[in-house]
Amino acid sequence: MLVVLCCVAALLTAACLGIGVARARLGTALLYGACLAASTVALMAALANLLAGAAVSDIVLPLGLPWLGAHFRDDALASFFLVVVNLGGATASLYALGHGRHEPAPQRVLPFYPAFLAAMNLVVLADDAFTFLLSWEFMSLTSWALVMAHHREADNARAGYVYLVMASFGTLALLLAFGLLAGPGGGYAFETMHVARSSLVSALVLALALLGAGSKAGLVPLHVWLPLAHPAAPSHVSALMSGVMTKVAVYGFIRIAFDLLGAPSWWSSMVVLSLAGVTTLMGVLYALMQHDLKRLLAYHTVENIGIVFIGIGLALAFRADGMAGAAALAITAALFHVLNHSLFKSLLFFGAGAVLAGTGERDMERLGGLIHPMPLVSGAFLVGCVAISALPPLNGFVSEWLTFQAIILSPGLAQWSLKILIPAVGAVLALSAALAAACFVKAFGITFLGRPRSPAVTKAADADRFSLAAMFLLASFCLVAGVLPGPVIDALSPLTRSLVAGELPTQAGTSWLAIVPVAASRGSYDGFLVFFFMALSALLSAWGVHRLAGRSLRRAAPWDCGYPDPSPLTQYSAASFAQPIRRVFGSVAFRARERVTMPPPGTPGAAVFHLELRDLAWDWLYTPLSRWVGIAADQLNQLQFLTIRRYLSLVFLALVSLLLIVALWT
Amino acid sequence: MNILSVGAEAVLLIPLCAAGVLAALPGYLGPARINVGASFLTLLAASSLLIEAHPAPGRYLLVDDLNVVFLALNAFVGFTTSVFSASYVGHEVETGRLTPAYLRFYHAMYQILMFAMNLALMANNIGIMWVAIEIATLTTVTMVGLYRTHEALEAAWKYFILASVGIALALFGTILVYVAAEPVIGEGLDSMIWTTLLGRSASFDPALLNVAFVFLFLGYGTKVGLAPLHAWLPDAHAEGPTPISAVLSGLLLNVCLYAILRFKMLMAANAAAVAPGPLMVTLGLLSLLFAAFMLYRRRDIKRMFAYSSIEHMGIITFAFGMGGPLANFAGLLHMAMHSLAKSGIFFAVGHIAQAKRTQRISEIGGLTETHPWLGWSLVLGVVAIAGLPPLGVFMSEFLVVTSTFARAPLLAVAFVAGLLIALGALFLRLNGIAFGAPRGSNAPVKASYAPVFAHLALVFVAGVYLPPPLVSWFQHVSRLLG
Amino acid sequence: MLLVLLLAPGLIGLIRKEKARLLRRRGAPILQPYRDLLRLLRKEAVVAENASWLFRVAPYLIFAATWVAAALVPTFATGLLFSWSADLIAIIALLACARFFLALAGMDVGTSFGGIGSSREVMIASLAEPAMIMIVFTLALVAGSTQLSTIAAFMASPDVGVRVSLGLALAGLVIVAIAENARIPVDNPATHLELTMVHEAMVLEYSGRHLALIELAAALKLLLYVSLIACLFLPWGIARPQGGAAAALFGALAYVAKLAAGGSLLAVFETTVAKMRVFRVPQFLGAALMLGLLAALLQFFSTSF
Amino acid sequence: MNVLGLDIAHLLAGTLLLLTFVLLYQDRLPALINVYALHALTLALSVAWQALIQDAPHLYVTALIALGFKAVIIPVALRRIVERLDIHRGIETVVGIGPTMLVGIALVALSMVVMLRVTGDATPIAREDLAFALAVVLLGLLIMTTRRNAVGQVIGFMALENGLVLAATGAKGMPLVVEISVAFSILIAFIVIGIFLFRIRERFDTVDLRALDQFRGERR
Repeated sequence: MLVVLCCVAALLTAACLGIGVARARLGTALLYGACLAASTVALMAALANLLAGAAVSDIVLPLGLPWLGAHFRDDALASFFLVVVNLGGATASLYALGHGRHEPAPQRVLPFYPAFLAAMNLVVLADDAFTFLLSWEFMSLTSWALVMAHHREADNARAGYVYLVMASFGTLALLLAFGLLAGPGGGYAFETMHVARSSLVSALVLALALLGAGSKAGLVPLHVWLPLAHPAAPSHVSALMSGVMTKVAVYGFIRIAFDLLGAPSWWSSMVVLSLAGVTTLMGVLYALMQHDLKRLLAYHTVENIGIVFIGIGLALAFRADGMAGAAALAITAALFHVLNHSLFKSLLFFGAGAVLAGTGERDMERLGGLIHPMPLVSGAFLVGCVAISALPPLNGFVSEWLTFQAIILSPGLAQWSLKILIPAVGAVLALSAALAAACFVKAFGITFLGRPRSPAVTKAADADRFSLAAMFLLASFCLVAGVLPGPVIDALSPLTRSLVAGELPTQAGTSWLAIVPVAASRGSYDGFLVFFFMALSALLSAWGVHRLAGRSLRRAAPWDCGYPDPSPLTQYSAASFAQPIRRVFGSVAFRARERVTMPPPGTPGAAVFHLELRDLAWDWLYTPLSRWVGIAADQLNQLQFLTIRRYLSLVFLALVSLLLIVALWT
Repeated sequence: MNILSVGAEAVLLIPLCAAGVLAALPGYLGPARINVGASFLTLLAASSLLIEAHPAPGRYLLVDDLNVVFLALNAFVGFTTSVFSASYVGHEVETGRLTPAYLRFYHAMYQILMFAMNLALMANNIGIMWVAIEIATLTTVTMVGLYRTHEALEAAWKYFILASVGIALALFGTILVYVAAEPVIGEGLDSMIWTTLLGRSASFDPALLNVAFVFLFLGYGTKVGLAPLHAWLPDAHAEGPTPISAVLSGLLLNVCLYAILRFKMLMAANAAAVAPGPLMVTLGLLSLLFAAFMLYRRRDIKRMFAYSSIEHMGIITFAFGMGGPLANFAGLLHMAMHSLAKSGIFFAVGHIAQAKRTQRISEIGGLTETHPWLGWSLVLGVVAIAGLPPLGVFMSEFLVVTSTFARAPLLAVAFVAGLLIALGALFLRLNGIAFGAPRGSNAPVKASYAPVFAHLALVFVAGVYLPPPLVSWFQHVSRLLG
Repeated sequence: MLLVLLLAPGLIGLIRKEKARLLRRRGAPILQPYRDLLRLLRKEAVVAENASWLFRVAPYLIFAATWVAAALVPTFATGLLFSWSADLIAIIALLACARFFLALAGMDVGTSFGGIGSSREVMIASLAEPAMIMIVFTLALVAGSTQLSTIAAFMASPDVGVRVSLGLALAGLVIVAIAENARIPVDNPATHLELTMVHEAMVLEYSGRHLALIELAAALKLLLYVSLIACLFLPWGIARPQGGAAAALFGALAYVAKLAAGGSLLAVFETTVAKMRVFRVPQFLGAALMLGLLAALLQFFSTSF
Repeated sequence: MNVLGLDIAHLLAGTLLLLTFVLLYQDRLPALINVYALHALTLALSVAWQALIQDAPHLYVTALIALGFKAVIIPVALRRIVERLDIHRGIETVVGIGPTMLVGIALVALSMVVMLRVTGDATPIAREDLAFALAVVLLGLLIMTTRRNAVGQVIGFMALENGLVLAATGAKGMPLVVEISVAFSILIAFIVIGIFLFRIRERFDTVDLRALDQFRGERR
């Protein structure tokens, strides 16, 4: 706890130094080195605390609200999220040690990056409403500054604007939520908030928290800023925003919904579940339609956040019905997925950053065949793809498997509406898992496989060693968490105890390192054995085949059913790859319109294929809103151009009406 | 009049003497320095007030928990503004927008303005308070018209007429208060001494007090710039010299709001009188929403920040209207924070306008690249007044919203909507001004950054740490405000 | 594990034979697939110039994943040694893993046909997988477990009764099986007609031992699905772990019989229906998904009667 | 004596109100200025009378100011201005005289209602005077808001200010009245000089939109 706070202080000082050293030649390395050190120390401290059974400790500093002070508290939940935050921070800093050299404007990144890390730590540690919101909004602010780092592009400026407005919207929603929690007396400290509330109030608080945290985490329809802002930032910052900051938002929601708020009624979980389902599906569908690599990843963040919120919603439902064990399973699945997503999403963004640095391209339509110039990057990226597609034996599968297990427990619920809703959500989850696999076949296949689609690819080279180190570190984490999920689940048990007053059977003793969420008869999964068998049979078959058939190999021109075409343009492009799925879902999900304009026969000239996709959230929510604001502004703006006499009559009217009120009052 | 305390007298006398001297001196370099020096002495005197125990209130003057903070703030902003105006005015003279003759007048008026505001703050007599505010108004009117352009004269005239009407209304309210007090306290000066009034106001005639408050609120409210009485404010800020815009936004609005607060205390002390809360809440919310929407269509950078001043005055009035210890505390804090942040912004804006040779937002762009210091300090300032942490405004807005929502949810929602709309507008413009491809000239400008940084630093510190004495003063006052 | 490996090509051969007979041809002998595989193994592998390491590693991964999945399905006896190490969901995920690499391999060389194949494959999979998962839900909700052997044991036990949802699930499972194994009407394993092929288009660039492994993996997958249907919906004769060698032998015989029956049914089906357009496949699979969802919901209402 | 004094004070205040109505009614500049002179004269008388019955000698100063400055100097100056700037003699009012009068009457009623609620312990003179003064103030504002012409508006403002002085003198033994009246005289002087110097006869208030675009805020 104290250690983490010291690290935060160190980061803040580093931020101040960043202003100075930004221009220096070694400034980048120096600063990221400091961030790496601080994050690693904090990570170790938090990890130690978590594994040691999460002792609760708190500190009050004479800052913030004068009569309250700044309360900081470190419990199981906080420790876990500290681990997530600082793991992401450490790896991102390591990556940036190498990647930061490509930064054109370091003085716009270096001061804010450490502050951003510090803010995320503070949010997790905060134990009173003021400190929480201060750190929360500070986090948004620093990340906004980082998004604006490359402010010359008009898109980035717009992204930053949308991001900041959405972030402030979320903060204000949380502000209202805490206003309800604190009551008129202003009991802002978290420990004074654990009081019984009327179901209406708690429902209102939950809704506000969902708005606030959801707008930060990217729940549909509050997600619009995310695919704009995350790609705009420098890649290691994108990794932090996607992999870590959204998790801090999840933390905020869990803290309010499970800790501060007593027990919200069951139907609030219906809201969460349905929102989460929509988010999951829409997120992955949008992702499939993208051909900007980083934007695709950003949309996938939306999907994964949806998966996490499915787990949270299940936990809410189970807890409302007093099924502690099931609730523990659901929340464990959600938290496990939080960890996993932070791992592989950072990894993937690092890969995207390496591609961007190597080729200067984010558009997949201009990439291809990168596996030859950058084999190591593509290897790490492949691991990330397999992990995020929820394929065994990597970690993504484990958390989704746990979520499925939790869903299968749903018949125990009392409410019919939930019994009906949850299997539907399960279908959505399965669908989105399959779509995610499709999406990453596309992402990897178009970007790294095939033949180069633009000369930019040919001059690419493998990333520097720091970036590779960070990526392979994360890849190994993905593998370990997938093969040995048991220890992770055991580490999570203090959280589940404190959040839903239940816990999973301890996994340490199970044979062959299997995980048994409920009972061996209900379903078990053994990542280790699956991995072992797969490796074994792969090696066995390879050995056998080579023994039987020899290893003779001949290179030849691609056959391609008889008529190969030398031009790389004949390859499947990202758009054409997604076309069948677009046909299936597109017309409903985002009003996809395809137009092919053929030149008249005999005239030379290319046929033009035009594709139009709309984000319904924009069309139905944000565009009308902004239009209304504009209209109101125009109407009111006429007041700027009146004559003095009219202004005087305004004063006069105000006076007369007030006098009338006073006259008629008593 | 009886000696209150050396510091208190000094706060009044130094500016007065300085005004006399400056009116006599030619040139601009020397007077500018004298101006700075005098303001600095005033600052010293005011800070001595902070340290020493409050002297017993006299018949004309008093120093208490409420005004001591604002006296210090006044003196501080007065000092920094004088520093800023030294370099600003120098540039104006070089470009020939001002002649030394005008400057003599300008500096003298500046000190008189300081004197008048300090007097209004320290006055223990509602009549003197009124007179002081009138003087302050007249001086600012003359300074707004300083550039003698059509727009400047227009703005000055609009300001003058509306302010005169406001003053008249305020005077009527003052007379009514006297009439209400006279039967209880007796004829003569005693019925105008604020401390006495506060002590006895419980037995005043409530109906009379209500009418009086209506007049006082509208009268002084005109000068606070509450919608729909705001009309003079944007143009006066936009057309006058930037130091005056800074003083107007930072100090004069506060002083007039302070006057309203004094009378609100009277109302609060009288049980039978109508509670002024709803009235203030209504006008505050109206100003907030109105200004928030107006921000979207601004093309002149100074006028934009003038509208944001209207917005913040609305916020403060709303807070005091809500009442309760938290909201009142927030209101007082917000007054201080806003005056620091806004004057700091105007310092930056003044130099920006000089560097880019225009006030049109559409012709300013990419400041963070062409003039990094100016640009980033503008960004920081906007972040501050948009109510983003870790700066002080965030704390006050946090307190207002949280304390309101538990009591009047709908009001809080409207309030929050206003904040969000205003923030959207501010950052929409900031995107164009501070970021993106550079527009306008990128010639280096001789600017004095110290005042800007000093203000922003104070706002930042207040955002994370408030000194205990300040807190205790504010808490005491918020109890009085009811 | 080896058993399924041995039986798989036989099933293919059987189906081909049956189809040929139904078309009044003599058809190749049932053992033909074994010969094909051996020949392919002996041939040298021809690889396109710009093929990457992934292209050469993929076959082994695909084969491994499929093999593990197939080995986890109880064939003639429940309670195999490591059957608890992965449940039904994991098996589906393993197949998905194989498909993932297959699709990547299809895109590796960068030919247009590979792209077509992969894109269509993932489209089909993106619908077939959720349908499968829904069927799993149904079974899991009925049997209270996702553990295959547990489900099989439960289905064999008398207290399962007759349920609407199980029928729906069976129908869905059959559709999924057809789609997943690239059989008519979704795909035609016997054609290289460009515009219709899916699976064949992906493996177009493969030859020699790589092709052999992929073919074998495909055969294993078919076997897996047939035996899955067998052990889930007609689990009679499956040997209990405590049952002795006799039970095991009987189970084995029953299993072979089931395979033969399933294969011939498939052959009959394939000869009777025609290949459908690629963009009618989604509706076909959507039906499966709906069936699965319906089954999952219905099982709340139609508890055994 | 006291009753008589009260009555006379009442009478004078009533006259002031009446004259304000006349101001409201007038639509020609010279006549308006004359009526204003009369208005100021009446104010001077009533102030003097208050000075007499409250035996507050300092009020005589106020009376003198009212007499000399407002009743003589200002009207003369205004006439000069009207001649110099040859302002159109007729004043175009925003709404017709009839409605304006009705509104005025309504305002008087309002001020009566507001003031007579005041419970009795305030002295009767104060109450009556305050009621009249409030009426005058409101009417003055009404004049300002209904006259399109600079001079007309100035006169409205000065009527308003007369109402203030009436109230101030009516309040028994109120200190600083002199200072206040002096301050206001300065204010008015400012305004008049302003009109004269800045030639703002049309910028004060205009129907010319081009001038609007030029000078009202942003549309530069």
